[in-house]
Amino acid sequence: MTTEKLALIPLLPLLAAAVTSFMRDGKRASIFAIAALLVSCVLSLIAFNEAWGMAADDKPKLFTIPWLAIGGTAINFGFVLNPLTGAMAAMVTFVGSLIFIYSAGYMSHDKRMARFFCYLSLFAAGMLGVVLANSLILFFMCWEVVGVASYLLISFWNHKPEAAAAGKKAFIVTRVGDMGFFIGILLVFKVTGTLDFYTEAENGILQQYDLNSQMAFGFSAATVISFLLFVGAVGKSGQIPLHVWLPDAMEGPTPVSALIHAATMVAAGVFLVARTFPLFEAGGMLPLVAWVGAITALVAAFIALGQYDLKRILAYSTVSQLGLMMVGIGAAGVSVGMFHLLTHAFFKALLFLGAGSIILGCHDEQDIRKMGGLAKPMPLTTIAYLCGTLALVAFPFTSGFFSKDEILAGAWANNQPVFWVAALASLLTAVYMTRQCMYVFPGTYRGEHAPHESPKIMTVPLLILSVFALGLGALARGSILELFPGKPVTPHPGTVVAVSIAVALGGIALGFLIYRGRAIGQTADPLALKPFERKFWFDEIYEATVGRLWTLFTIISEQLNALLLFIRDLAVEVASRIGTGFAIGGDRKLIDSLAFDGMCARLRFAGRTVTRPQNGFLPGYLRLIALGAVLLTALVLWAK
Amino acid sequence: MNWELIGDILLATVPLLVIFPSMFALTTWVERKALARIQNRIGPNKVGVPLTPYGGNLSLFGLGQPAADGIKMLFKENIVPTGADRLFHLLAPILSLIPAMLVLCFLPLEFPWLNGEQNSVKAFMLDGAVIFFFAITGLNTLAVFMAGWASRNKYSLLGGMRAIAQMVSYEIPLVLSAVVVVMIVGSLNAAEIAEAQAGWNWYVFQPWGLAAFVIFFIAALAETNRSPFDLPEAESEIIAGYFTEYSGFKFALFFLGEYIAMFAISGLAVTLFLGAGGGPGVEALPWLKVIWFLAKVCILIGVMIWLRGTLPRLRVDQLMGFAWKFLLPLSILNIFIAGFAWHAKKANEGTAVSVIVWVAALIILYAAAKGLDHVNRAKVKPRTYQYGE
Amino acid sequence: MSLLGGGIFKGMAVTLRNFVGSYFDKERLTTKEYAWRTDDKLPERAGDYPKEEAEQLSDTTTVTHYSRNFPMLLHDEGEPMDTVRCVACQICERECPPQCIYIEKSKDKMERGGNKAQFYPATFDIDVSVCMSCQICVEVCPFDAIVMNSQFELSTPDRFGGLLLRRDDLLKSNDYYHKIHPEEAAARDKRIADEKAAKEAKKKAAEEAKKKAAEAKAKAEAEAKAKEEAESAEKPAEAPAPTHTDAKKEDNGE
Amino acid sequence: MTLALHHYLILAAVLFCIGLLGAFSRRNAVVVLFSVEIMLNAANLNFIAFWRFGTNPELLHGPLFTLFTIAVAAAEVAVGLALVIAVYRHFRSVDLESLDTLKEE
Amino acid sequence: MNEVTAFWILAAISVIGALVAVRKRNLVHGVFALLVFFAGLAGLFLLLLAEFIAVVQILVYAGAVGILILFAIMLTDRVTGKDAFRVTSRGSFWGAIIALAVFLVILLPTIREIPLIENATPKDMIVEQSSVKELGTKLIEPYIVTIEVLALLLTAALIGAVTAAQGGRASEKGENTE
Repeated sequence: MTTEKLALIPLLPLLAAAVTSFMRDGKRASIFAIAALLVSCVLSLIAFNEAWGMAADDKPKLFTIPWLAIGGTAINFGFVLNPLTGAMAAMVTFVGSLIFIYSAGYMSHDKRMARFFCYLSLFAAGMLGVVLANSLILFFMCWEVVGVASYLLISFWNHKPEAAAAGKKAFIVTRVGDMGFFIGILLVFKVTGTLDFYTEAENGILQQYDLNSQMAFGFSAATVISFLLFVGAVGKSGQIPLHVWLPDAMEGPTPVSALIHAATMVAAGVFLVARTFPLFEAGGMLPLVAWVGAITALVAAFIALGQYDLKRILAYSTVSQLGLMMVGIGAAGVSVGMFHLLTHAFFKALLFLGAGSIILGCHDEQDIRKMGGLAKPMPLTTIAYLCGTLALVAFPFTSGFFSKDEILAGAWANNQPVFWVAALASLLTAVYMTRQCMYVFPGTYRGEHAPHESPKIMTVPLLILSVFALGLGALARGSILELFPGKPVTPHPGTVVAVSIAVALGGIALGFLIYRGRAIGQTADPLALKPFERKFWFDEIYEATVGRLWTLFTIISEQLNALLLFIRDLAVEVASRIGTGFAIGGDRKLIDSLAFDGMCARLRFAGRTVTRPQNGFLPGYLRLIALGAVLLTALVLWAK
Repeated sequence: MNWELIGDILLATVPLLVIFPSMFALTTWVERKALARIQNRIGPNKVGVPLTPYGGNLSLFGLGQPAADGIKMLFKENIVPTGADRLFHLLAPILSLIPAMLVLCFLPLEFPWLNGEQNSVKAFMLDGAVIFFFAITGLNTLAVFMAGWASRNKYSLLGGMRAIAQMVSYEIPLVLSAVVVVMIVGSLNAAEIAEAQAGWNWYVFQPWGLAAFVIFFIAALAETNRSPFDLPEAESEIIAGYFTEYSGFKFALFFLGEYIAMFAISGLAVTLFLGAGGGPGVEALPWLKVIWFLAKVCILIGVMIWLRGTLPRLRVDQLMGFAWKFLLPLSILNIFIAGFAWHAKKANEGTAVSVIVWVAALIILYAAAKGLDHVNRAKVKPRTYQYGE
Repeated sequence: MSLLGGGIFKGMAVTLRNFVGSYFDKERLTTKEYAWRTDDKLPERAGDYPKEEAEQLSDTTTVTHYSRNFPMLLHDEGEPMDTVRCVACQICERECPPQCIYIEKSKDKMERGGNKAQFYPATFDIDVSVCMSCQICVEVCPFDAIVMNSQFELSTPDRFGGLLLRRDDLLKSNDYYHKIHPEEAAARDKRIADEKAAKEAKKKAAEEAKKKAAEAKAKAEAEAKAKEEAESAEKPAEAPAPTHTDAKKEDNGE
Repeated sequence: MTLALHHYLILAAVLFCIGLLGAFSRRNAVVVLFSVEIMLNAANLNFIAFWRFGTNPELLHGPLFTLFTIAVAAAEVAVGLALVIAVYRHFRSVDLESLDTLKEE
Repeated sequence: MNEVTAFWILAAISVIGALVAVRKRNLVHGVFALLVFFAGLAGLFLLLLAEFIAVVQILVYAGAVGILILFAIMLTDRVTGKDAFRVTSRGSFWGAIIALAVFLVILLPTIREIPLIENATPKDMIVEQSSVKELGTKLIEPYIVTIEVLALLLTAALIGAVTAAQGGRASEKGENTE
């Protein structure tokens, strides 16, 4: 494996993106893009094969291309090949190729098909760059390419205002995380003087373990850096509290959802954590990772219970699973988290593509209340979908079972509370997946037009994926756990095994019991509780907090105002009861005009003042930017 | 204080300030005379040298005319229109004169009274003389805009904007045709360019040099707002363009600036294409170089006057089309051909191949020009009349 | 396949021929120096005019061909101000395109030539630095009071006052007019005389018309009848007009 | 007194902040644009000064970088002014205070 | 008349030019002040022996950018500015304060380093070949890709500027390309 060949893996899709951007004929563009990705798939399989031969502790193979030199430090573009990147690249290209083929069928009626494949290829290029990059700066650049491509893809149907808004949301929310990431990168450069993960001279970021000895902002450098990197990962991987963009991203075409949610983009965040694991280890941030993951897993699973949109359920399921991956990395080490990532990529891609097939079969209907009885007209899709579901709920001996089992075992060994949270999330996973299947497959069709099976070009990838979804876990378990850093817990305690089987089977049973014989679609759903359906009001909360930080002040002022009014009423009441004639003069003068009303007015004024900067006045924004620059520079000078 | 250096600078610059303005004075007379003769008129023939204060006068074919004009201009009232920008109205003619005067320093005039080391105006012999020349001539555009805008007159402003559009457009073929010579010589230094053409190796004798010279000359005509490109001061359309509100001494300054710019750009053409000071007898008598140089400049000026007497004024769209659709592609092609021809000639020095290359380059250039001309004309449909017949 | 730029060379050849030719062939020259001189001899010295030439020049009547034309005010025989034709009606002042005429009416009226008493111009100024010799004032004048002069020596040392011609500068006799524009003046006089004659004839006719008024009244009824007939005759004449415009419309539409 | 590097650096800082002042405090978009030009030029001065006082001027990094900056700045001005003209065509104004469609209603 | 005097004069010219450009109500005056600033800066470049950059500065900024801005001004608003309008935007006081803050932040490291850099003297450049030639060689040898990219950028900018400035007609055409 030479540098050129390794570089070809991301460059081929990039080339395809460049070429297809000039094309108009969708079919030709799709053939071109698929061919490019297939070639890079073959290449990455070769690379994977090569990397598989390496032991976990072997020095990774480095391929460095010098980029620029600033003063004495050189900044390189480089690629790295070790089992982690090899496996990821193989997975991304493989799943990616299947999704490409599938979307050639799915998008065949769209006028802008060529453009779609251009974006897809761009996305794949960025993702492969992320996977293979050996330097944080290249990693970040590709990370941003992925962000741009996902923005373009999510809002691909930009004539729909929701799609456009969803794209914007995804872009902006991940930007919050990226900001942290970027500051982290700068800090890394400042502390270590290099941005390479590994170098030949063994002084790469991941090869230096003395980061704790350096201080930044009063904490150890490793802590701060890993926290900042984790912020980036949270944004990209849709962890709480930055998960809100992910379900909205379902507005994009279904293959996009599959590509973004299953295989690649969201995995990038997890991959980042896995990649920079030594930093997290050194910085002692792993419990935080585990806890964030666990809470995400639980909350997302609850929300998934209350959703009716087919793809949204899967989206929240993804968020939940990503949380589990974080738990895996945080509590049990890289190998476990990555194992779940890989298996999840296959079965979640399968589920999304299956969902796409269902949606296409039901004439663009996404509401599960309007489906039902699809088992008969769409047999292949149903089988594939059920395979994916089984893997997701961790039915014994499917791939999901093995990986989830590892996670739970790791959590049991290191962090008992997290274990229980994760187990509960797994239980809920089984429940909501059963609920979804009960809605969709048995019974009679509740929609308007008769459903139909999807074309071969779509079902064949589904079937290939279902084989992997069922079998990959058993197949790859040993070697993955062997080769990735971080040793899993062996043997598994009996409790863990029991719990993990119990949550899977129990969840399915629970779901089955609740929904069996119920007139689905007509009566209210017992599990779709208000908080679940409204997604715990996350969007609304953000609307009131992050989205309108300044409005928040107004709201708070008004609440305080109301409170004070209430207190005043109370006081007036009390005072009037105590002694009327005596109290009135003091009340009016002192309490009304001075204390309460005056205070309220001041609070309102304050609210209005803080909303002022957001007024569409361009020089004002410029000034704020400059102010930010000043503060940042001051920070840098201070940190020096 | 380095008095010696200052002395050298004065020795080099003062002649410039003497020669060129006096050439300007003479040129105004020559131009009026020549134009008159071309139009079968007599031209100025009255003003001469007054022999007595009360009359009696030596007419000398009207040679006293420039002096009389100058005196008249000097004593005319300085009129600034109401509402004009007084400061800019004053600055514009000065700003138009300064760059024109400044670029004279970059011409490789080798005055005999400067010793060999400080040949020509060595103080200004910068490495980038040619590009300095273009940079500073470009400032003239600003003066024109200043004049047009400061006059607060719509005709002035229109003239000014026309002038800017024209100057900016024609600057490109001008520079691109000069690039050919710079590329062949491998230097931007005017003295080195002159050196490279010693003997009779004038670049105008090369096919690409001829093409570049013609393009350069045409662009120079436009750059100095000479007929047939004198749209900015087209009397029949916009009175006198940006000159409209100028009279007296300010007008004289403008006039002077314009003519000095003509000399300067002719000087550059002579430097780049016509062998600078080269000519018969310069080996024996080096001081002949200055004479030859000025003589060539005068010939170019003469051709300019001749063209002014011959050609009618272009339309605005023709003007722009000519620059962008004809001169620009041709000058770019010329760069390539020069490169090829030069390499081919270098590889086969003195053989028949070089002759063939010479002929081939000439034919290609001519065919290209012809083709461009044809293409440009193809779009012009014969005029049809709606109510005519 | 003509030579590229051949037209330019052709033109340059023409101008070159003119340039050289004008030195050898006097016939080519369009400019005639000292054109009033009959001997066609160029002066030996340029500059101020010889004395006899100056006299010649001051007699503007001889050099009409090379002189400039600006308006002047005519008066008939007698004292200029008593016989001025202008009645200060200010039509020329209004019509003048560059507005170079300035007139002030007199307060009183004056009788001249046996006609009804009229105003006369108290001030009549023409700024010849502004005048463009368009002759519109001459065209519009109903009294034949303003006509074009011809002058040769107009230069003056006074920029503002010198070129502002006052009323007294402008007043010229009809004889002078005859001298400089003999044919035009003769025609004008003839026309005035004819108009006068026609006016008198009209006066007579009007008196006769008064006499006939009574007869006309009697005939009124018959005339009304005739009018009716005329209207009925006009109607069919109007009818084809619309079809004509329709046809035109169709043409345009196509 | 001899000229040292910091003379140029402080001059460049002053010029940069004058540009900043213009960008912050003027209403006309064109003026803001040429304020940006002033800032770019101040940065160029820094490049040249560092080159001149630097350790190896024979590498010509400073002039080269400045050359590139100038070219990019020229492109930026062209596009910026084209945008200003487009904005003017749309809003009939280049007054930054009246261009507030970014504001959420 | 030594180098220091020249520096102060040129510095004064550039600072005053820039200030006038930024503060003047009349836009055309502002642009000409801007050109004075450019010229002053070109002088400073000459002082630093970067003569080619000085030429390019004049050629590009004074020659091209100035004209371009003038054209933009003539095509947009009233040139001399409406007298009834404020020149400065809302809250320009805070803008000035922030600009000052930026100035201080930039100045701080410079002043801190003065003892270090005070003794840094420019090397005497004895360049056998002309520096312009050197620059040209450098541009071709290691920076050819940069030059190409720059050429591409300029072309793109040209097309972009034409499209943006052309407005209506171009966008109508553009809709058909999808």
